[in-house]
Amino acid sequence: MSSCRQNGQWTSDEMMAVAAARELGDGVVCFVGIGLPSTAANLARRMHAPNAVLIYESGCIGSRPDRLPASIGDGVLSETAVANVGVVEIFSYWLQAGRIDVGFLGAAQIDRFANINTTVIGAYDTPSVRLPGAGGAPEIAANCGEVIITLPHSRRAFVEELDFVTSLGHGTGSGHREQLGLRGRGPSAVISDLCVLRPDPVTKELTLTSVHPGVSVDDVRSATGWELAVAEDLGTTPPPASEELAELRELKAAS
Amino acid sequence: MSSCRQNGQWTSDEMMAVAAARELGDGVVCFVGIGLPSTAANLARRMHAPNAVLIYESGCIGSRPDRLPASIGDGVLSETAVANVGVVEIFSYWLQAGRIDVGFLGAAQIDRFANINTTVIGAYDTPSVRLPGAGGAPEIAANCGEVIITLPHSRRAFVEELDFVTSLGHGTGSGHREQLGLRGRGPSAVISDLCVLRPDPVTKELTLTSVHPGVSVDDVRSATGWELAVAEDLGTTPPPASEELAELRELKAAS
Amino acid sequence: MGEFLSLREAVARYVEDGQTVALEGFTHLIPFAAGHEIIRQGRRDLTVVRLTPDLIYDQLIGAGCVRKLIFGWGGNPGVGSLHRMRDAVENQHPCPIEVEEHSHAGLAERWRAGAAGLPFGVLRGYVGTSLADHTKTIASISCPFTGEELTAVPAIHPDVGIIHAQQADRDGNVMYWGITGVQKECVLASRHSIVTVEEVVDEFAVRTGGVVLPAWAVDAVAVVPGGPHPSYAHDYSDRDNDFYASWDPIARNRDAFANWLAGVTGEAS
Amino acid sequence: MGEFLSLREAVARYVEDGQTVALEGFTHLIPFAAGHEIIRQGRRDLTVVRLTPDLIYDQLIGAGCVRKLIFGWGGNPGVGSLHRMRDAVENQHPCPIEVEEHSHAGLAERWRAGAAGLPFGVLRGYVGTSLADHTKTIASISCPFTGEELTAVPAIHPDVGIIHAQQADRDGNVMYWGITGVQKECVLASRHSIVTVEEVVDEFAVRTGGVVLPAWAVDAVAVVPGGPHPSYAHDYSDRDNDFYASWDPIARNRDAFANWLAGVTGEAS
Repeated sequence: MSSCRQNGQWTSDEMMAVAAARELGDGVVCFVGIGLPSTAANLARRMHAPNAVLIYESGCIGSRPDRLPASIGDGVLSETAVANVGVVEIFSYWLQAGRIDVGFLGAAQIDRFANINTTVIGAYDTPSVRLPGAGGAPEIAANCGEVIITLPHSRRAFVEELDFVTSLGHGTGSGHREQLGLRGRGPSAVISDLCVLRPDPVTKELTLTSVHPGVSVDDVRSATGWELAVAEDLGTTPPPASEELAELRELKAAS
Repeated sequence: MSSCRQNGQWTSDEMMAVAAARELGDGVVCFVGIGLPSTAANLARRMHAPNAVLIYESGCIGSRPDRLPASIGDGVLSETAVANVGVVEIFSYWLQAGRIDVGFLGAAQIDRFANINTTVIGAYDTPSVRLPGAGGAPEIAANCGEVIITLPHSRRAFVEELDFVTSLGHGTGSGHREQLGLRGRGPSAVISDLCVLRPDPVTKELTLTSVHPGVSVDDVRSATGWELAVAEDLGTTPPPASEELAELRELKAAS
Repeated sequence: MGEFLSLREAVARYVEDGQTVALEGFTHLIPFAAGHEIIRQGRRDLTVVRLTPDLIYDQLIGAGCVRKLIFGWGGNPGVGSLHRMRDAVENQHPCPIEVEEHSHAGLAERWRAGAAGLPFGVLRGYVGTSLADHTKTIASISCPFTGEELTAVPAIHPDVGIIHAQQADRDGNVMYWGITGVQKECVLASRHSIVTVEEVVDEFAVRTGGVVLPAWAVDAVAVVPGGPHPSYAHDYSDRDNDFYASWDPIARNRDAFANWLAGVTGEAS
Repeated sequence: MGEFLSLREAVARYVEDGQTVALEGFTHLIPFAAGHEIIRQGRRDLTVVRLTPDLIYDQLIGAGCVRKLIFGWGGNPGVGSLHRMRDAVENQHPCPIEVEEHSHAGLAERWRAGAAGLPFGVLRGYVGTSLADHTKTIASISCPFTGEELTAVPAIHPDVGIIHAQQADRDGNVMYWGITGVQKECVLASRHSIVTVEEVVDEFAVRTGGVVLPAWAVDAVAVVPGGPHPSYAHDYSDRDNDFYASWDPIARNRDAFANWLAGVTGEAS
């Protein structure tokens, strides 16, 4: 993927961050993964969602960083938080108890039901690539009201079959989460640098619902490792507004 | 019981508090019940056990009150503590984990194996007297390294059979605690206003080991609801030293 | 959402007959004013939960609000019995109440499980005592790794949890300090929550051991200075030990209690 | 007992070959200096436990100290992989290591259970994932009251728990603040504990969110200013993000790592 489009007005990474940010409604309580989810969540908070509550697994509740945190344990998250608690408490009293509206996750690999692999490529005991592992993701994916996933699009990332399910999306499809007794509704959107995918309301299979400006359906298909379903009412993602871009760049510059 | 003895030099209540205080070794970590145990533990801390660590179930660790707390939630306990934690934590991380050397408890009724009743007199569903109940005592009795119990002596208090076992002492005797998997060793002494009783090393039955000055074995027997075992080497409790009395009275006067 | 309401509105909106209600505060920050408001609004058939019923539940029981009491230690600390509670248990006056009795450690674990969204908690507790013979909410559970037997207790999930805190800020965030008890668990385990506070401040000061509950985790905030009297609010008021002592003769006597109650409900005779 | 020792003495006294050792600190207050001392003392066959191995365990693994790794997320935060860990897992270099893999929530619950003296903890976790297929320390457990199925994990009880704190007082009490992680649980769950601190103070200042561990709950305190570098100590130092970035090429290359290691052990080539 080229990361420059539209005559250099914005990059595909910026489009991805802006599109992901737009998914976050105002006033929602959001458990934020580090990296792209944190960028998007903080952009949302500074744009259309000033009352979104950002929670980090480092125990920071209601953080309002004025720059992007370098890691999940950046001191700016605790300094600007409404409350700081320990890691045991953040996972049990806040995440597990079902208090979080939206989980915002990155991923290394994803399949058509938005299941996530961040553990290994290849066999578990003799992996070709050892990825970082689970971190907070499995329980974020299980226990938040809904989950937004954001990752760059490629055939290595959007795969037919995962070698390892680190975090459950919609499992094997319709009804699987309910059958397992999970209380969260699972992934509601996947935002890549090419497009937006949403689970089909019935089958839960990820469906292309919007392509970013300048991206064709074939671009998305050729970067996707499975036979991609396309929505009948396929749209085009509105390009980043100048305010969105300005805010995003300011956040990044401050970091 | 008269509460005045020895020509008014000290009362039997003072003797009880002093004798109980002497049970607490220096440097021990002690989980303190309110009332007489708290009086005795604070007296010990100001006499021979300056390094004793007093822990209250209100979450106060290492309190050093300069007056006797009026309740387990007296602000002086938290103000003078090394650390304050919540009630969930004090019971789980500190008491249950087996970190406490000595539990210091009061009681309404006790039997020959130092089991404690603070729940009901009579049938549970139609009690003749409804007592306050368990509070922190069952788990203090279960999980501390050893337990010291202090209560005034009478036939209503030292009974043949308890109507309700609120907190387990030595159960039905030798080996019972081990059989139940309890990790603490159970009661090591019962201090009343008449005497000191200690469990027989083999049978675990409470045995009269020391009478307070001016008290006869018959005095103790007539105030005890079971056939009392008396140690062969029965001693007499040393009377309160003037320093002990002065310190105790100063503590009480400050309250 | 940390909505500022009057205490009257907050209780009227969230507390209904037949519900499970908890007014917590471990000997400190006990929300007495909220309890009196429940009495004034004439709520009935409540299941009330507290580690230490203290005078606040003695008053609710005496006023006839309570059908069931879940508790750990029911005394007047440093004074003696809770006579309204005893009258209900021993003589079914003013109405019979069901009692579900635990230890403090067990109830704390039930609060923890409730706050954590688990159906049960686990502890080393109750072993060898008579409590499990009379309390159905005590069970045995085996460790799936070691086979060791432990004790399980069910989570508590009240309809309404009520606490008192020293301060709220203007956004409805709440802060309390001193002896912090099980209040966080009470608020988080409850379906709805009401927090009475001493005052509203622009910004919370730095406090060792201060606990902050974010506004979005609380339903209603009511400004009620002195709300915990005769309990106390650390750095705001002292415990009224004289009231605790004076409660004993009031609660011992049904007429004296009726007279006290009339003072609360405004129906003084 | 909060005994003041040099870091060298503390590690020599408490850390032995073959033990289970945890150096905790959730992205903040990571006790790097203590890790380097373990490397210098040549410990081998350690089972090491941490939520996020971070560079500190990459270094211990690369130095050949580790036989088994229990962890939740093994990356270089914001940079990429832990290449010494990957080389050990993928190529058994410098020695094979066993991996026991959990989620952060699961490991946090294992710490909680360890601190609480319980053999196991319970959570809503791992359901539908592949983790339980590969990790033996994940089991199912039923609620004895509702029948609901939940997940159980065993307690962690290291032989030695090591953390870094901002301050100790002269009695050996320890205080830390900022992001407080699972350090309290680590110290309380471990048979022995070592705390490195930035400095010794006469009295702790008032701090929102400050956690105090009493001296008697800690074995050894070692004064090691800058002990968490390249991690940080809130109010004392900033995270050295450049070092985290520069670690990537060092760890990718066995020779570059050997060179770095020689700098730690004082055997520079």
